[in-house]
Amino acid sequence: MYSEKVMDHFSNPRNVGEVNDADGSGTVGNAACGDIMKLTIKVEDNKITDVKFKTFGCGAAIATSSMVTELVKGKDLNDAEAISNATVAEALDGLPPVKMHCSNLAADALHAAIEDYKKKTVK
Amino acid sequence: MYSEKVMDHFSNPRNVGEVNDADGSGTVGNAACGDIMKLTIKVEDNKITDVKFKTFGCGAAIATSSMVTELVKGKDLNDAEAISNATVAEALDGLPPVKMHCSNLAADALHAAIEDYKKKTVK
Amino acid sequence: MKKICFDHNATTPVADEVFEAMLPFLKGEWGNPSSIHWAGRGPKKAVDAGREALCKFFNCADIETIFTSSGTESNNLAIKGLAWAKKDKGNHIITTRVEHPSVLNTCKALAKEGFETTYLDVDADGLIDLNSLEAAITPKTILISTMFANNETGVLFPIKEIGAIAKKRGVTFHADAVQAAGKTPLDVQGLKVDLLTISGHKLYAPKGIGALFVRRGVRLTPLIHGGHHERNRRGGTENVAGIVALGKAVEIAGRDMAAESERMLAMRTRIEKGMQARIPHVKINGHLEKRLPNTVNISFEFVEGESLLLNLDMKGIAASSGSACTSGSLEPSHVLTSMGLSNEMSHGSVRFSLGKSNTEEDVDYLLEIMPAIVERMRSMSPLYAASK
Amino acid sequence: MKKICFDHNATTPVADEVFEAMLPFLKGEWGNPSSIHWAGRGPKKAVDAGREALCKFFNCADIETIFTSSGTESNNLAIKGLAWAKKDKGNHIITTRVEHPSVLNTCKALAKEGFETTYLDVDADGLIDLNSLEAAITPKTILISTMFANNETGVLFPIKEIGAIAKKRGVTFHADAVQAAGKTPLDVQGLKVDLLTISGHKLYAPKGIGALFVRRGVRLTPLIHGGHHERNRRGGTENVAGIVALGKAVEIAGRDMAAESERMLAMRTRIEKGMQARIPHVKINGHLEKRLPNTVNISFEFVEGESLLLNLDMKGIAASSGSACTSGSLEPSHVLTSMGLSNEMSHGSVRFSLGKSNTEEDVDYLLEIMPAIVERMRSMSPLYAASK
Ligand SMILES: Cc1ncc(COP(=O)(O)O)c(C=O)c1O
Ligand SMILES: Cc1ncc(COP(=O)(O)O)c(C=O)c1O
Repeated sequence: MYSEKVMDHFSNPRNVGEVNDADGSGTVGNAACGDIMKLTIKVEDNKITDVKFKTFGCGAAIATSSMVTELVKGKDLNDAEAISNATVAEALDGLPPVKMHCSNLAADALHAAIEDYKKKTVK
Repeated sequence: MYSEKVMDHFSNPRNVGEVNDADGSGTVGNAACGDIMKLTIKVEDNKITDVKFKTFGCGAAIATSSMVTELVKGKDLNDAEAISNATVAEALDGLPPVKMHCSNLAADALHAAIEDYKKKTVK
Repeated sequence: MKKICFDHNATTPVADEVFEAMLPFLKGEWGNPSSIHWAGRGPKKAVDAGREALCKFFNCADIETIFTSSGTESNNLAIKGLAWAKKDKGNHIITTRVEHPSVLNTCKALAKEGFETTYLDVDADGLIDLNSLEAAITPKTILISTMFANNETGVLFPIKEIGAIAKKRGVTFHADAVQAAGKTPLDVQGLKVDLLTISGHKLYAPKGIGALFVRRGVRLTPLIHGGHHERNRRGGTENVAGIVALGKAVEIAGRDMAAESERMLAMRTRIEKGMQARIPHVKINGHLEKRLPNTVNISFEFVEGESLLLNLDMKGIAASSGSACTSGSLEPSHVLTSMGLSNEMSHGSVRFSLGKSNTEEDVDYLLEIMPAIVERMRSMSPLYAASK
Repeated sequence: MKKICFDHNATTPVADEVFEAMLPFLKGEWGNPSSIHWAGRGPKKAVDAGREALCKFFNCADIETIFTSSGTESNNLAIKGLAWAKKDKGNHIITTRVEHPSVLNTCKALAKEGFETTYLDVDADGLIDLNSLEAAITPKTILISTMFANNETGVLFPIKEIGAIAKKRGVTFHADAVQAAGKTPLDVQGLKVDLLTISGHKLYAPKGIGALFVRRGVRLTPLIHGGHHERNRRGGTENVAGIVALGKAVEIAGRDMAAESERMLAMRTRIEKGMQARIPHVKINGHLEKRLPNTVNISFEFVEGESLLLNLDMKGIAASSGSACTSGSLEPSHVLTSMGLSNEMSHGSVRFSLGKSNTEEDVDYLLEIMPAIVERMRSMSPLYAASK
């Protein structure tokens, strides 16, 4: 069902956990849909220097979480914000059609974390 | 589907044909139902001394025709008249349920032939 | 005794290649295609591959196929499914008098729900009149359902022309191609059919599997509700081995059809000419050209079909008959009587339907033994005597 | 890697004895049971023998059985067939919230035709309340349809008591025994059921065959119209090999059930106790006693089921889950949520369903690897962290 890349990220997820003293944090999803994802980021000079995730969810949810952390690490915020659900799915060599809703989660969590960071820095 | 006895009478039918100068003749059935049987009898001293059949019909129709000729040959008319469809079917070790209508034919033809004989002798 | 089957329209043996293809899905790969674990993956792939083979055979897209359990189920799904889905649009169905019971009895059942059916007559050749078809269409007509090829006579209906009329008049068109499949090309795009039925066991696949082509955009109310199988159009865990078998069978059919048809046609012609040459009072039933290459239907006057079949069977030959007596009913073949045959001629019909196993030697043997059989049965027939 | 299947409620392999029994009807005896010639005789006998075996299994008469293509079709035929046949008597059906989709979606489909359905709630153990059942019966009630055993939890409904209520109130009673068959006795006379569904592929027969018990006197409108097959109640050339296989499978089930059930129960108990001893925050779902001996359903708090299944699969273990993600829908198991489980606990459920191939070593292996899997997934879960 899943591509090799998905299974790789599922079996060996990158960047699991929470960054210490996170500059931004985003939690999306809910238990009814079976997927909850929390992304925490560290930002320096407008660049994401560290990022970690925790995810309750299916194989696709965990793999997309892992993939999104790889994609954004080291990126500046503008580039990170440009990452869409499609980018994540593509980077994983695609997801089964029934799993597309899970892939939405990862980019959403990222955007939520960036939003959170911006709100904090503004004030 | 058919008992061995039915197949025996079908493959080696007894008394096929028409008796010469028949004393009685009965034809029953019709092409719509797929069965037509003609029975001819020779009667002496109230006894059926000869009997022959011709049948257009399925395996059961031919076997019952053959069997009824065997059953009545040499019988006196009263005994012959007592032969029913059930007698014929039983003598053949039974017939498939869907074929019971065919077995009716043989006894009917016999009774028709006896009737015919009686009508002729009365006048 | 040699066994010869001239009854391939009744059913066919499972081809060796088909058997080999399905075997792993009875023995090793027994998982449920819906399972996400190891046991489900092989079966899932196999179902997908079977569907792909079917799509190639029909020349259609994967979402345009539904696997069913038989030709009968496919016909029911096509007709009831369409009727129920379109009942707000109309209640009129057009079919013909010579359809298979799975079509006729389905239309009869729908009559109880307020649907009306026009049964088109056929002529002496077993063909319908296209003008009558067109004239029968009313604003309430939602479906035309006709055979592709008749199971008893092999007569081929003009599917392309019926499809053109249906299309022009905006009526959905279902073709029952159970007997046509594998014997004549079935390109659903060229033919303009909207729904098309096939059955595995008439095609050298096993019994218990069938399929329906459903043109994109044609909505059917399911017959069998359940899980998400077949895109919610037919519930039930997939018959994986059956699907694999049907996939292989249609692949073989596509590959071998041209050569096989030619071979059949040669044998069919020899049977027909041979019977006519050797036996008086015989009649070939059905249009002489517009017919499947494998089907011969002959009436032997003055004798009844079942008794001929029993005689043939005793000599190792399997065939079938339009006689009532073989079906357990009291009425002879509705197909033959609709063509105007007398009851007697209908009862006296025998169908020889050829298949892969048949050889020219089989034909020789049939032609050798048939005259004596017919003569013997005629000698017992009161009708024969009367006609002399 | 060793492959272990703990997913026998999804499907079962074809038993060797069953395979051997059906093989001749795929290879040599390929005729149509309706044919009167040599090719039809073996298959006809085989169908009769398969039916006899089924009658013995059900403890019923031959005319009380219908072979179908699946459990799903049997459920559709039972429910729609009865509803259509009795629509002049009433339009009310009673079922439960935890039925298989083949029952729930059939009732939903009937709603479009004016039938109304009461869906009985279940309690935390997954059981219905018999008083509520009785209270739900109205003069319009024509059918009660409930599971015999639940496919997700194994919970056994009190069929005998439901049957007694149905009988007392003059309502027809259908039991979906797809999961119960072969695991618990099914005497239709003792149970007072009027209709009872089984499916071959849950019973070590192949996919594509099912059956329905129909008590004498219960009239059903056919789902699939066609020829005279199954006494005019289900058209289509018989799936001979499938019928033979199902006949053999129920024969074996009757023979082996007592011993197998005991073996299952021992393994089930070890799995449950083992999981509870080794892993914190687990919950066994379903009534602890009133349950099939082969089914364990466990929620692992804080983690999602599919991710557990994938981990198990990587270790060679097949299991299934009530998580939405395994079925492609967005909602978790309707069975578990109906029992009052939170969404999270439903998503975190895993079903281990035992079968003939399982051994105590399989259980050892499962208990050995499961704790680390759960712990690893919990370490990634935002819910687990939050709860600490
Ligand atoms: C309780 C129950 N009923 C019905 C079915 C449907 O059976 P089948 O897969 O044979 O259609 C299943 C299995 O999926 C089941 O578990
Ligand atoms: C023309 C035609 N349609 C439908 C069917 C039914 O097919 P099945 O036997 O697969 O139900 C048959 C065969 O009996 C047939 O000849």
